[in-house]
Amino acid sequence: MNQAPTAAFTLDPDRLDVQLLDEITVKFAGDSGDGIQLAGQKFAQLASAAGESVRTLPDFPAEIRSPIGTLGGVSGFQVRTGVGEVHTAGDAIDLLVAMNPAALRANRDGLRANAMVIVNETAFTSANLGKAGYTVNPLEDGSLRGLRVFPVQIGKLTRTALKGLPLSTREIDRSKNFFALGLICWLFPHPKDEIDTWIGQRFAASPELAHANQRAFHAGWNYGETAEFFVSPLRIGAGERMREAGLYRFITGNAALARGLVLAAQRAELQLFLGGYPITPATEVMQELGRLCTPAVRMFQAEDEIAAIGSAVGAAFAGALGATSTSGPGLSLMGEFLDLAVIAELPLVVIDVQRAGPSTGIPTRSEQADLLQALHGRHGESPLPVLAAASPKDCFDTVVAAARIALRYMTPVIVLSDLSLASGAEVWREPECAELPPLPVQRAVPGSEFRPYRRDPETLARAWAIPGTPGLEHVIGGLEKAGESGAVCYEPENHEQMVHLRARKIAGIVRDIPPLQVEGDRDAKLLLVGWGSTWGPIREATTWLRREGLPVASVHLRHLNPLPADLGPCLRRAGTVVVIENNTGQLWQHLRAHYLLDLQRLNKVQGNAFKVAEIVDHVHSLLETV
Amino acid sequence: MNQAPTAAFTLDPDRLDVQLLDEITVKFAGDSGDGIQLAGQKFAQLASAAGESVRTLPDFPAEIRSPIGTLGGVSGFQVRTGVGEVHTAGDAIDLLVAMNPAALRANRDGLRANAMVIVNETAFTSANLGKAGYTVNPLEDGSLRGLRVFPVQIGKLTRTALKGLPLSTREIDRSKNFFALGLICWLFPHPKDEIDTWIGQRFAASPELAHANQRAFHAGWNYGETAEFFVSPLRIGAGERMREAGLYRFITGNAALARGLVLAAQRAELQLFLGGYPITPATEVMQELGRLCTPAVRMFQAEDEIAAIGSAVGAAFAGALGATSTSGPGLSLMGEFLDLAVIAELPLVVIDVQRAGPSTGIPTRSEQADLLQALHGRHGESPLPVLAAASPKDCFDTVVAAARIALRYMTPVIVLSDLSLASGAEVWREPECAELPPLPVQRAVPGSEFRPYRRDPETLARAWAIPGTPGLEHVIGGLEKAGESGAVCYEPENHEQMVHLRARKIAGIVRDIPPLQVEGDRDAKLLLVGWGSTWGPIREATTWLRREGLPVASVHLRHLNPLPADLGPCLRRAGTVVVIENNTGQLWQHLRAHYLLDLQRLNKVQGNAFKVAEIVDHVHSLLETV
Amino acid sequence: MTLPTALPEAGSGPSREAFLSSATPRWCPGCGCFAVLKSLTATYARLGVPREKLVTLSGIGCTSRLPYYTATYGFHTLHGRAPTVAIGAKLANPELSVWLISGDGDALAIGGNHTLHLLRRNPDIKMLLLNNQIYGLTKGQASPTSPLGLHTRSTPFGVSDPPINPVNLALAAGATFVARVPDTNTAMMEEVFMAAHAHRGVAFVEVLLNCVTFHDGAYQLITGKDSRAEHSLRLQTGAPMRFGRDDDRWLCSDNGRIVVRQSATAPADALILDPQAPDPGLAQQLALMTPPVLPCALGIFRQVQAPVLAEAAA
Amino acid sequence: MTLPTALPEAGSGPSREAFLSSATPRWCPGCGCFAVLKSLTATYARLGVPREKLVTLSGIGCTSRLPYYTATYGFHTLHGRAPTVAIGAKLANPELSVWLISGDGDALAIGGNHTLHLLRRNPDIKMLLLNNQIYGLTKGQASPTSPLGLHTRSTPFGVSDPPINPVNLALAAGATFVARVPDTNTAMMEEVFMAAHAHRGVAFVEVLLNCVTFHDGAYQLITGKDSRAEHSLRLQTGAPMRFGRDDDRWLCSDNGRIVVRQSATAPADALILDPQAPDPGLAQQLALMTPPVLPCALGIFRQVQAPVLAEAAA
Ligand SMILES: Cc1ncc(C[n+]2csc(CCOP(=O)(O)OP(=O)(O)O)c2C)c(N)n1
Ligand SMILES: Cc1ncc(C[n+]2csc(CCOP(=O)(O)OP(=O)(O)O)c2C)c(N)n1
Ligand code: SF4
Ligand code: SF4
Ligand SMILES: [Mg+2]
Ligand SMILES: [Mg+2]
Repeated sequence: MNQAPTAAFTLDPDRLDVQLLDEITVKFAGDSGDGIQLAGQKFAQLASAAGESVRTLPDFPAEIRSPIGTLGGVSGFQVRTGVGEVHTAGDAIDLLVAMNPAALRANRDGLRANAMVIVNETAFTSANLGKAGYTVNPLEDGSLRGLRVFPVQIGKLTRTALKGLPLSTREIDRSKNFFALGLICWLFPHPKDEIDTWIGQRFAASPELAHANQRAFHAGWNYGETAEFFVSPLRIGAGERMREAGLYRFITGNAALARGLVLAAQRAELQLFLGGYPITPATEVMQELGRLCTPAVRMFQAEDEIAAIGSAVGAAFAGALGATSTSGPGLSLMGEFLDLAVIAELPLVVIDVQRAGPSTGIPTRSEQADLLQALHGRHGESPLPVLAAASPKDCFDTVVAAARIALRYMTPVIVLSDLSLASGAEVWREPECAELPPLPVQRAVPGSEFRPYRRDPETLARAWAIPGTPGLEHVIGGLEKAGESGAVCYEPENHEQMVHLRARKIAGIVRDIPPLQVEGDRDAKLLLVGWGSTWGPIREATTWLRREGLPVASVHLRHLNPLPADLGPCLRRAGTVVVIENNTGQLWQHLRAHYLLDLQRLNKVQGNAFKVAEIVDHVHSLLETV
Repeated sequence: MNQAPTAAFTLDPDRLDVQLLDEITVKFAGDSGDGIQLAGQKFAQLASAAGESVRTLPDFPAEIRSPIGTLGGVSGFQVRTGVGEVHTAGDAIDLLVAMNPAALRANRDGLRANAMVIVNETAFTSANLGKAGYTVNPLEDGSLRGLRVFPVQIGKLTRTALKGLPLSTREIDRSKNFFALGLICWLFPHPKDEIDTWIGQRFAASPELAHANQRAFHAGWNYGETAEFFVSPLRIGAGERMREAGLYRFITGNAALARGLVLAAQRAELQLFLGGYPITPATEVMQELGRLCTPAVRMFQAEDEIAAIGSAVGAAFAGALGATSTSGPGLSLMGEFLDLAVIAELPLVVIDVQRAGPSTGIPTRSEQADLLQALHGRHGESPLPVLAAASPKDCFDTVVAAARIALRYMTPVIVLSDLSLASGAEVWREPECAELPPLPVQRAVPGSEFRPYRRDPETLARAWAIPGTPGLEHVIGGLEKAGESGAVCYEPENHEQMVHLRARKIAGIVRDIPPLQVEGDRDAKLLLVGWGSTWGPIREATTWLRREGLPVASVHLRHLNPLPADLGPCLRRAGTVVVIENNTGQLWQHLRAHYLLDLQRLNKVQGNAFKVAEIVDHVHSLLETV
Repeated sequence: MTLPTALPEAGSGPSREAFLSSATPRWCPGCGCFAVLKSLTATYARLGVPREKLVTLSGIGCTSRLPYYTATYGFHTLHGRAPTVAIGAKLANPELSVWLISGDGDALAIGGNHTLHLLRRNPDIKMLLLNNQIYGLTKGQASPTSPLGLHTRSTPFGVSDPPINPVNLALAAGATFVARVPDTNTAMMEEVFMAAHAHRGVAFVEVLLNCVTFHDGAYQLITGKDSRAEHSLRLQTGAPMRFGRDDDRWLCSDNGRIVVRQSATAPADALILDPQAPDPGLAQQLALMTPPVLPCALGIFRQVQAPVLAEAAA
Repeated sequence: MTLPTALPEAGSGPSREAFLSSATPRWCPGCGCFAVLKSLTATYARLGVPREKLVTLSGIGCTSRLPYYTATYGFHTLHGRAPTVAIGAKLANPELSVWLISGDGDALAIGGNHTLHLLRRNPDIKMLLLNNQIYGLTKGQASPTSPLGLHTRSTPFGVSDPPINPVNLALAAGATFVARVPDTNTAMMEEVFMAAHAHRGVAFVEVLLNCVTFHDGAYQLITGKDSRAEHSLRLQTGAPMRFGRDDDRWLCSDNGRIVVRQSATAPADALILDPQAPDPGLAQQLALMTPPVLPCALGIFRQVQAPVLAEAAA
């Protein structure tokens, strides 16, 4: 494979002043108890506060608890920060902080050639080396050739710095992530005093800890300043750092989904009701809503996923925006209720944060393999809209779009996200509620001719007859009904009409889909097509390939059902179309059935995102053979 | 629409001897308490005993209990019997027995021109006429013009015949179905004495009732003989009535599924374990197995469908052939366990007797709309084989084929049937167990190198390591595993390999699929394609069209995943392909995605089967425009 | 919650008919459902709750058809899942008076878990379990309450799984209001339904329902004219529990077990049910009493105040 | 069933290690699961059942990882669904000795209904519910047994749903063997597991399990060295029930309610538990006892003979 094609980090050993970089990918790695996530997150926040574009991606151990020091127990936090286009967390690591041998080993293959590696030398004991599976110390056997390795006695220096504090050795050792953070913050550099204050606040509950962590942080900073072997501090170049005014914050995909639901409901002047059941990697959506709990936002932890969606259906019946969030195994349990919501025509947003399957699969790895289930995983003719989010912050826009469709068309909508979006984060400006376009809700009005399923002639949606309203009493349910009165109806022709009506209603949503945004030349010979989290790598690959002067464009689909009206022409225009997915070709199959086009595909089912380079390489090889 | 194209029944009023017919469609209809099903079934059995080809189809009221005498309360039993090809229960009724006005009204539109209608005049009271929605008596207002109506005082004559018996009027009135049966049996005629004996046996528990029914039967018979207005008895012509020797019996699709499971397990020398939960129209599969209960056949009524399939998975783990039977709503609950069976690689047969959906839909109507769910209704990449049965007796062969695949490939298999097959019946010779081709099971053998997922190089299936066997102790589960050892494995490349391996294993089943049987000329310009219960009408339509000299052929798919290897060439050979389904085009979509061919489709989603004439008409119109 | 807790008398307010829809009930003639529909709509008429604030919800089954015959808001949901829908509706709109109709298969087979969690969470929802000890709609299979040995379409050799006692289960689940009534006594049904409504929190009422078609006479001993005095016992608060044709049989306690003593006056160890007892232990023992050994207890087993779901979490 | 009912002593037969797989357990250091694994494999070693006839099944959760660490046949199934798989396996092969490992979320949230029906059907399956009152694997959300008010990741304002009492529920479901043991007492665990195995029929054992990571100290009063004498009570058959540092507190009955009396000798109304009582009423009351008001009862609550599923239907 090529080296990653984005502006690679190169350290110029001859320069002693601050070095300007376009971007850099930094990874903190250590044992899961090492405070890696916190250090990584803080570093990302600092970069973002400096106006940089940032994308982060944590990786957690797959197992409950792997023994300390083993490969299985390594936790990591990757941060890519830059001035330009930063839509992935980085193909390869430019700068690794490895707190123990296992952390080094687990990330060895992810390092770019010539990358900087800061290792906590204190942890490179023979016991730890053994646990990580090293027979020889990699710091000594030359196996790290081609890397710039900086061994630092992080553990020892932290102990020295904290000597005399009223803390146990174990407690003192827990501060070493702050030493590492200090060192890295010096390297960039980031504003020391602010970080100091932040540590104080963060550990306000325990002043001793706050103090210890601050000391460790300063020790790390000072080490950077005084140690000889760091050539010079780095700085991300001053690119287009302009941002709209507003409140910016780091947001994960899951938090963005939660915020999106809240704001959509607020804009529609409805209560939001989310029924949920914990499941990795979707749990944070419900947890986030649990924290946001107000009279207008209600989170209900149900006894299982069936009850979760059932309660959301009940809430939708009673006049709230109903929602639920889950992952694949939960979605597999929700088919029957989705069918009910389809036939009863209730507004519901169902979020599936996909993970690697089938079955329990690999719960801590990402995948996009629930698309066909979202499209077809219900008995009977049961069409419903399916949308997918492209990036952590796009989770917000996508779920708002889904809520809009649910309410306008009185239908359940499935929103697909995945683990890489769920835990990945980027900087996002939270909009005011009023900034969202209006989200009108069509309520039924009492009158002598009230019919619960009278339809809007354009959208074919019924008006919502909400319990509590005098004069609209009626019964809904899962039995086939007459199209306007809603009365149970077993007539053969009526059934056929209703099947077609439900299909037409969903197909008609196409009128609300904005035109496709083609990245690159509309007439490019080669078109890359993606959906969901492949957006980042595809987009960066497109930029890269176009910079190379190659005739490549890309489109990304938020709407998977119905498909955008202009997608067919767009696909037909291109000579070659490559559908890029983290599955074996589910969108590819869907598009073939729709357009009868002989599309190509590029698939990866390894529980992690595409590297930009993988896509670039694939296109290179295609253009060679074409 | 055309008149039905099969050999239509015409009564020649000028002939006084027995009239020979090729075939006839008879329907018994009355209130659900009128004993219609019993009379219809007996008539069908008699026809079959006479060596005729018979196909039956009951229709039950959709509601729990509609008020007596109303349209909703009408129950019917349709019998088509003939010497030639009888693969449907008939497009139109040649002879209707209507026990009350509602029964007449409900079947009015189903009558062929010139059909015979025997009505129970006694029931044509103004009260009953009103309940059926008639304002004027149809027997008097000329609205039955074009039919040969025979009003018979069935109710009154039955009372007269049974006068003096120690029975209440209500009990006496319940015998009137036997009067009707007697009349019809005379008309054909069927052997009087045998029927008499059968009644005696059937009501052996209550000699009074037996006696009353016998009397009513004879009264009906005698009425036929003496009443003037029947021109002459009918007889189905002597065609190819030859049958292989053996035990023949009428079998519904559901009973055939149950028998098929039993025999497949017996042939494989395994225990059969079916976990079930009642649901229309699948309940009889589990009930039938409940009756067959032996140490080798175990039916377990679970608390819901999840538990039903869960118990079947457990049984499969423990070394039995696991099975479950349900309908759409139940299948929607089984996705998660199907996924587990896919990844754990356990042999399981899952039967879905489809009904009209979505959601509760119309539980008493038929449909074929669960195909895409069967193919895709699970999270993750979760391929499994899908088969469908074409006729009631084909349910047997299909489920045996499914069991064979499940055991040979260690995989769950979905078998699709539908309501029209489930309750429809035809004559079937039950094979001896030894007549089935062997059904070998590959068992793991203990040894120092035992690995629970070691695979057969051809089928890629693992050998079955059955609990209780010393030396094969191992743990299976839903987490991703290494392909041979079965150890939990989160390696990215391993996961991708396993996803592809599972896909290849299922795709490889194609090697076991027999060549397609093309009905008609292999090079015919127009090819009809169907699956499941559309087989009957498609096949009869093909015959009809070919008799007309039109260039039409048809193929029918038992295997929906993987698709037969020779299907692609077959489709490409035809100029025009029409995919005919009782849904909006699910196989059509599946085939488009697979073959990128611009196929046509003919769909009907009205809860009942295609008429032969509908297909014939459609082809006519196509050939005109072509 | 704005529902009044002072309940109007029968006869005042709107008529029962105002709560009946125009649809004709489609149950078998003689089905116990008719009586339940009657008592429920009569209760609705007395509640003083405006019709639009009433929601009648159900699962799937014969009994679950009931909402179609009321003129309130209604939702005929999925088999076994109505409790989940009810909770969502109630939490989204606490002003609604939510009545959940369920069958024994619906509530205890496929829906057993949702029933359990509904009851333990104590939302202000009223659940009627119409227990005919059979699957009616699917034509006569064994349900989790079918008695041992019963021959049904799915148990040709007789039921072998011991039946669930719904009242005992509801008590174990922590339900704050638990009662049992026979479908033959519309007055008792109405009285208990009214009390259920007045109770703030979840109310669980088992209705002993006769299915004439598939399990006729299931409650003959308990409801039959000749046998009911000997085989049923009306729970009364605050007084020693007695029953029998001559009201001379008393429930007494013997090392934590219930025994019957015959006596003209209450024996010293005669049991008194306190529906507000700190734990439901005694109520659970009473729930388990089964004819012909012990009389079937009818009426209110438990009625305690506890935080209500919506309020608890708000 | 060919399993021996005469149980060998500890020490005879194969070693515990023979029942441990080579996989290293992946629980947090200090997790109660280690002790359960130890007691269970020690039990396996004593049963006299050949290893290939043992099946260790589970759902999904931290606790459900246990089968991977045994050297028996094992199946790590789906969240909440292990009871259904266990029944199928047992019915298909009655010779297997089936041990079902489950967590509180697994067995009582998503799997509540399957647990209920497993228990009422009385198959010869042994179910251990490892109750840490929290969702461990998903990192600390409230479970159906989490105590009121507990702050968890999903209940930032505290748990508001009253917890389920697993033993009471199992008794209400009709389980024929019901017990409760703390993870701190491996001897008691082994003793109860052995008794569970010897029991013909379903056995339900709640293990009070400490989750050091997400709900540490949940059972401190019951298991702590200083507090356990006052806050727990070891159930004993046939003798009046007593507890306390000086063994001078007695459980007595007061109109069907349990009260504690202090006295050197047993008061006249001191309660005696008969695990074979015709109904589980008293056992249910004992199950509900909660510290600090009443001591937590440990040991065997119920042990009655009843027809076993496979045999009943054969
Ligand atoms: C998921 C699902 N499984 C099965 C059914 C079929 N079904 C409908 S009602 C019913 C049981 C009816 O019994 P019960 O709940 O006791 O109600 P009853 O008819 O006796 O009132 C069943 C199994 C269904 N509708 N949905
Ligand atoms: C259908 C489904 N829903 C949710 C999950 C996620 N999940 C895994 S374990 C678990 C709960 C764990 O709690 P518990 O059963 O108490 O086990 P513990 O980890 O505490 O031992 C959940 C919700 C899942 N695996 N499958
Ligand atoms: S089958 Fe039974 S429960 Fe159903 S309507 Fe008829 S009598 Fe009632
Ligand atoms: S999270 Fe709790 S239950 Fe899970 S392994 Fe750790 S201590 Fe044990
Ligand atoms: Mg019932
Ligand atoms: Mg737990």
